[in-house]
Amino acid sequence: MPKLAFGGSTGQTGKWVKLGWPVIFFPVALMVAMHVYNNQLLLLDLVVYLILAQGVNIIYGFTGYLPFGYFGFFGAGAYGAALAVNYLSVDGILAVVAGGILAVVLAVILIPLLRLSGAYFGLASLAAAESVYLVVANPSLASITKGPYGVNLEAIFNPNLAYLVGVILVGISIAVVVYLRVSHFGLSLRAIKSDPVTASLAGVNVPAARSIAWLLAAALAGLAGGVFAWITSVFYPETVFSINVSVFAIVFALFGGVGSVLGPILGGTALYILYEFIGISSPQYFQLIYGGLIVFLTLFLPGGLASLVEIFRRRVPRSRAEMDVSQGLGIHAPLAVGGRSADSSDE
Amino acid sequence: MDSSEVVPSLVVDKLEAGYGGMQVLWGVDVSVLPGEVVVLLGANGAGKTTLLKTIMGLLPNTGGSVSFDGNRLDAMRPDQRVRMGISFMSELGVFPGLSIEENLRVTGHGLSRKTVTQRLSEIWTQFPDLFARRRELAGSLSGGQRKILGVARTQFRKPRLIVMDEPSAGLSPLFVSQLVDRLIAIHAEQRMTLLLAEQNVRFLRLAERIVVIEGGRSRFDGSVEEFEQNENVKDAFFGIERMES
Amino acid sequence: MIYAIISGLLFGLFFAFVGAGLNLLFGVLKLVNLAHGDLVVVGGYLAYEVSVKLGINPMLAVPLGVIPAFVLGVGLYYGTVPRLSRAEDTETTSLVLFFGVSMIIEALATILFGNNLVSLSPLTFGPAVQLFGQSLPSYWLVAGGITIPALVIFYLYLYRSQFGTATRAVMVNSDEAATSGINVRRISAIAFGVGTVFAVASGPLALFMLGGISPGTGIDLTLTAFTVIVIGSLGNPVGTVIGGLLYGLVLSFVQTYLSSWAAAVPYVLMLAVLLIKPSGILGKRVRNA
Amino acid sequence: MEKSKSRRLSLRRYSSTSSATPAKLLLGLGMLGMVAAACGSAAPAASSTSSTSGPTELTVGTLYAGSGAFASSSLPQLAGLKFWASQVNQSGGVFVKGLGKKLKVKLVTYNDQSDPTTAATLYNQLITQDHVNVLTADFGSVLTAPAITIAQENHQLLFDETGTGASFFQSPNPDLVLTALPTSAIWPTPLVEFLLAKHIKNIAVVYCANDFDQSQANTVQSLLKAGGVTPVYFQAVPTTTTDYASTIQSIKATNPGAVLELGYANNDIAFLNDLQAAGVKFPMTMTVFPTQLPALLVKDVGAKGLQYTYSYGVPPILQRKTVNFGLTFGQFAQAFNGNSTAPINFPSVAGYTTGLVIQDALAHATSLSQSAIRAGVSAISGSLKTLDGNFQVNSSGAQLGELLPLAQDLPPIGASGSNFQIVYPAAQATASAVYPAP
Amino acid sequence: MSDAPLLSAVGLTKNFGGFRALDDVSLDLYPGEAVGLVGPNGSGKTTFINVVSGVYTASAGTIKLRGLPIEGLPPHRRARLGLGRTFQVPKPLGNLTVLENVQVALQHSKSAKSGDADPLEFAGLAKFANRRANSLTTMEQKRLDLARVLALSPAVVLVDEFAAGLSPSELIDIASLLNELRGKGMALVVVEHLLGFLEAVVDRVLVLDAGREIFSGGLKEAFSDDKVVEVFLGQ
Repeated sequence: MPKLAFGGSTGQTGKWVKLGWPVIFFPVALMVAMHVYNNQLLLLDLVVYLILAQGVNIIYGFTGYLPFGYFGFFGAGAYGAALAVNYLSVDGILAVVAGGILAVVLAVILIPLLRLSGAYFGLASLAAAESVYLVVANPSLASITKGPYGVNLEAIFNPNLAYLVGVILVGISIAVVVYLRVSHFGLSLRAIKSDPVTASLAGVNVPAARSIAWLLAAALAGLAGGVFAWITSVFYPETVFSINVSVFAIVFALFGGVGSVLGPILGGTALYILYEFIGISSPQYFQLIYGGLIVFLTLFLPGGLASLVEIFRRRVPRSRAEMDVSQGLGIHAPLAVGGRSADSSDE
Repeated sequence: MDSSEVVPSLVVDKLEAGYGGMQVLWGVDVSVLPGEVVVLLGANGAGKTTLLKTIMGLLPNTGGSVSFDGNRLDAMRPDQRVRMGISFMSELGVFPGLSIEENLRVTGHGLSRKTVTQRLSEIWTQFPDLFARRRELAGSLSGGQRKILGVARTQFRKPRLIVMDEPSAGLSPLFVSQLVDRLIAIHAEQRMTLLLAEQNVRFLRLAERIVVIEGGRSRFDGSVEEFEQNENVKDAFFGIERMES
Repeated sequence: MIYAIISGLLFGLFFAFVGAGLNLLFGVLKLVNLAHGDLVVVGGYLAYEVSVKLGINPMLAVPLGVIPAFVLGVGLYYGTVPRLSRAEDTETTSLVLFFGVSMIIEALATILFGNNLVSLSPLTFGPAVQLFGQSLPSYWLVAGGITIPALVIFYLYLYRSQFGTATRAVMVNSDEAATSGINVRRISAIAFGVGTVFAVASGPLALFMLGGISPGTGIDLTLTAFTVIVIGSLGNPVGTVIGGLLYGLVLSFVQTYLSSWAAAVPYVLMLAVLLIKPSGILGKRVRNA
Repeated sequence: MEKSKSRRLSLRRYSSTSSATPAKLLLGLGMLGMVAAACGSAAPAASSTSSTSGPTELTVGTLYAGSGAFASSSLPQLAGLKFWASQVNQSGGVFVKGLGKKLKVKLVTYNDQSDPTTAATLYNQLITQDHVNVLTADFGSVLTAPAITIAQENHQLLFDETGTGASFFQSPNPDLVLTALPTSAIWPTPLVEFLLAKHIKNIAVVYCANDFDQSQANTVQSLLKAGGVTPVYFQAVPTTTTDYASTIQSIKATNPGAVLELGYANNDIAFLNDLQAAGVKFPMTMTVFPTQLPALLVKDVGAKGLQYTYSYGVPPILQRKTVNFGLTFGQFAQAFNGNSTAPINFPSVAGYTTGLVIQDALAHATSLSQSAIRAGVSAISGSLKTLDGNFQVNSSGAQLGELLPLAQDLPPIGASGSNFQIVYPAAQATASAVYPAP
Repeated sequence: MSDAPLLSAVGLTKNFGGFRALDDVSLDLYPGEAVGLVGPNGSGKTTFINVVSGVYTASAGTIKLRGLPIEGLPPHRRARLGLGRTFQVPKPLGNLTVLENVQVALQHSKSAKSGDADPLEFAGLAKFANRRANSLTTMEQKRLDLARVLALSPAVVLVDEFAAGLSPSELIDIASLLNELRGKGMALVVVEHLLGFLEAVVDRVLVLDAGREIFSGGLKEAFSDDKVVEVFLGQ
């Protein structure tokens, strides 16, 4: 029998354990990896993109907003860290925090974008990110941002610590997604994605919930940008405000499957390794593969790798819980592929 | 009505359909004989529009079949069904962004230029009020005039079957009566084969046979007299009438 | 000042040309073709090759490109859209999909042509021309001489041809169009083909108007084209021209008086229009989430 | 990643069994991937390391831009370095004083596609995975910048070939040596002297916003100010600029006596082309790259577009008389022509010069350690004279070298399409300037 | 019945451009009371529900819930304060399970108590708890709408054409279900075509035509009213 009880019940704790192990596991694996393989920059890139992929997962997977301009937060994070180091002389960890804060400030300014839908939002977010880039890179603001001449953070250079912080952030980003999978708030977000009107009539504060998801995603990107700035030390605006940052993060998330905890991590790791094989020496072939992959995924596997599991699971219902549900159904639940919503013309 | 010798124009058999994962029709049977006017009654949400959309091919059927003049339509695109000789008037009825003349011309898409010109002049004779305003956007017409334009469009291709979805939608009672009169006049003149979905009782004046659907299933099929006598069905759908009488 | 106005109008016409196909596709299919700018770049490379390898006038790439571009567009339509329409959130999914297509085109362009900037001499069409008391690059006249007839053809196609009327019917309501006897798929495929032809045909001009092209030019062009059609109202073909001219003038004046901010013009304009009047200058309905 | 594996893996997370098994599997998979990636990236690298007692070859690691904005300069620079390596190897290798023997030179190269982010990863690869003995940078400041901190962090000496951005050399840095050029900040000194000597007023400067061009622009501005002149137009444009039409109109409105456009090759080409397209002529037009990449500029701008314009005098236009190490320019031009398909231009000279600096430094180095190599560099600083002139570095790694004279393209046009002659200072001049341009 | 109305709508007006869909409609609703909203298509019944529930903002008029003005509040605030509604065409959270559909509302309910009846049980959907809402039939989805509303522990429930298409036995079920809600002190606004059903549920009706109130009173009286008869039969 279904129980509607909430809060602190055993079911919730069990879910945390069941979904939460990657929060610890992946950071540990990444720490081990550093001792096996010592081109730290490559590993750091992986760490940064895993955080970003989870960020995309939060905003796209849970609310349906596709943030092409996600790199704006990443760049804001990197520059937030740089400004904090150059003007406040903070240490690396505080610089990363400053990066996160600047990204959140930017996200607050951009909250009105959430009024737009679909393609409008995607392209407007891209325009917003490009605008931020052009402000940062503008020679007339060189006295503040160093404009197009790039910034130098040699003063706090400490790749080992930066990597550690990055790895912890991977853990945090996974934890955020696990939280969204388990919590009331996550349920509200999924309700909004399914039907915002119904959700609001069920008591969900739609604008607030969307904004919080947006700020969470921005904060993660900002923190990732801060870590990137810390370990890269010398960078230019176009290094951090690059649409490639969004591309990688979105493709990683899509490939693994948005809305899930593991999807973006596994998708990101798999594709990043592929990138190391092909991408560095001939990025154009890699771009070709990415492009092809995107086309294939959107047309044939919109749920990413994670949906393969779903499909498999539907064919072979094994666990006891599954049996309970499927008993007496008559019809199997249809796949998520269809779904034009019921036409309103009958009203 | 003895239909054993007449080949039905339209046969809808155990039709199932819906939107994405949601099934709306759970087995609907409707048939229309040549020259017959069938009014499809059903409340909001009963599945009338879904049924008509499925007949026209705008929605795929997941079960059952649709046949027209003995041909199965299930695999055909909407425009192919139109070319078979079915005309459809949706609730919208017109293209608001196109002029009245363009609305009619576009209905003749695929016909030869000569035929289009000829039909157009026929329509102008039949609907002189439209001719006067032919350059205006359909969006500038009043609700009642739009319906007239919609009716004119159904006439354009000289179809063998006309399917109409709630022509009364958005019309005030006065215009509804005018529209019914106009349809009756056209029918008297040229014996349309018509399947018309409605919930407005005024259209019963036009009906030769009534089909009732509810909850995505057909529930009643019979003449107007049989409908009048079936208290159960009438009760469920026209409580208001009963109260009044 | 006069120079800035002439420059603005000509660039405006050029961007209207670039945006026309994108807007047509949005009108008919309700999707934003993110690969649109890349198709423009393909046209540019075609002109470059025609000029360098064959040694003929690069503008001959326009007639040469028409048929292949049409076929490419129709192929792209049938390869993607029918399957795409089954997706849950068609609009966002199509955005991702065509982003993938954009990457494929960009990658292929890089493989074939390298990622260097490719340009042709601005003197290809002769020395500067004296007009209105200004000394103007000769390619500006070529640009005017191509964009104006092209936009007129675009208008005639939509408003004077049978296909055009059918296309506009599909724009208004595709179900209504289907039940009027129009093969919506075929009309959509043709619209995709025509949109692609306009994209590719504007490419040779891009080679001159932008001072050169590289594979990465595509995404910037898409954004600029989107800005132009957002200003003029999405799905409204006439609005594209107004949006283009307005954009061109703003760009030209910012370039003249505030040059370091010129690159931000498309983005800031797009944001301003989307947040203040999302329906565009000619739009009536507001389109919010 | 194998699909079957991932399917089983992810499936586990939906069942309620313990997470130990997937964890192990994933760890294994992850490690596998990392190691595979390491092998994959390291595959083209050389296998030798500097830690073994008796090295048999000297590995020199460098990056090049096979495509993108800097390819036109980076590829000839690499060709110059390769030319040096083949010359040295023909003579049995490079002599290392501390080892008392010659080592064959092996180049390890990666393509960064003109992208600084990719370059950062690849510099790291050269240092941490390939353990190269000598590290040299790619062309220009933008692609050199990422190498500087990475080299410093790893205490790897970086031979900076052409990254002359002034910001690199602001503090003492034992791990940096600029080889082929003086820092860009001192480039325009003779140029400004010329402007002041000719009493040219209304000077307009448009420069690209990057370290290389901005440092020149700033020098121009401050030297002019010292001479009592304020530019009438002084604007930065993005380095990606390819359309100068409206900029030219704005400059024209100031009625300038001289226009300096400081950019990279693509910018110079676009600027000179747009001048012609708009039918505008200034009394003096100066750009940076016509003398560095003469063939490219002649091809894209045309002989007519270059006529009477000014540029910096660098090799091959500028030929140093006193060479005490390596080939003279004449010898280089002859040998290089037979050896490589790359054009003879300034970057190829720079690549070759870098090789010479490395070679001479090693001849004075007591071992192959990075500090010993740096000591070798100090030993030769001030005494080495190559076809690129004096080599002299200070404590921050900056090359003081020699000032770059001013050159102008004067008739008659030769077969090459341009004929740049040194016009200032008088001591080096081979012709006299034509001002204003006819 | 207490003296203070649970819901008090005064002078509600809604314009769409130049079209007035709702024109100066008022309604007071007391605990345990049920009012039927009747009128031909397009008379403004659903607009009334949309304005009260906050899907549309009123062009004029005030709405009070338990004396608290709510006309300026967004829909979710109204829902949390205890205003629930169902839809003519059901609007489930299609990608969520039936259970989750109800949980969404439950977590935002200000007054839900542990002793409350399980809304799924109440709506007869308990056996479908783990199914995706999309896979339910239209009728089941209507029940789900109701279950989601009940999870809010609402004071007022707006029921938009719930009975259309139900079989007679289902009608009886739903009618007794709604009456049970009244028994708990909830107040109902019921939009319905089926008079038989209305008879079983409501105390009085409000008849709308062209956005205007033309009658208010008992159901039987309504159909001896000339204006009402004219509107419905056009004679």
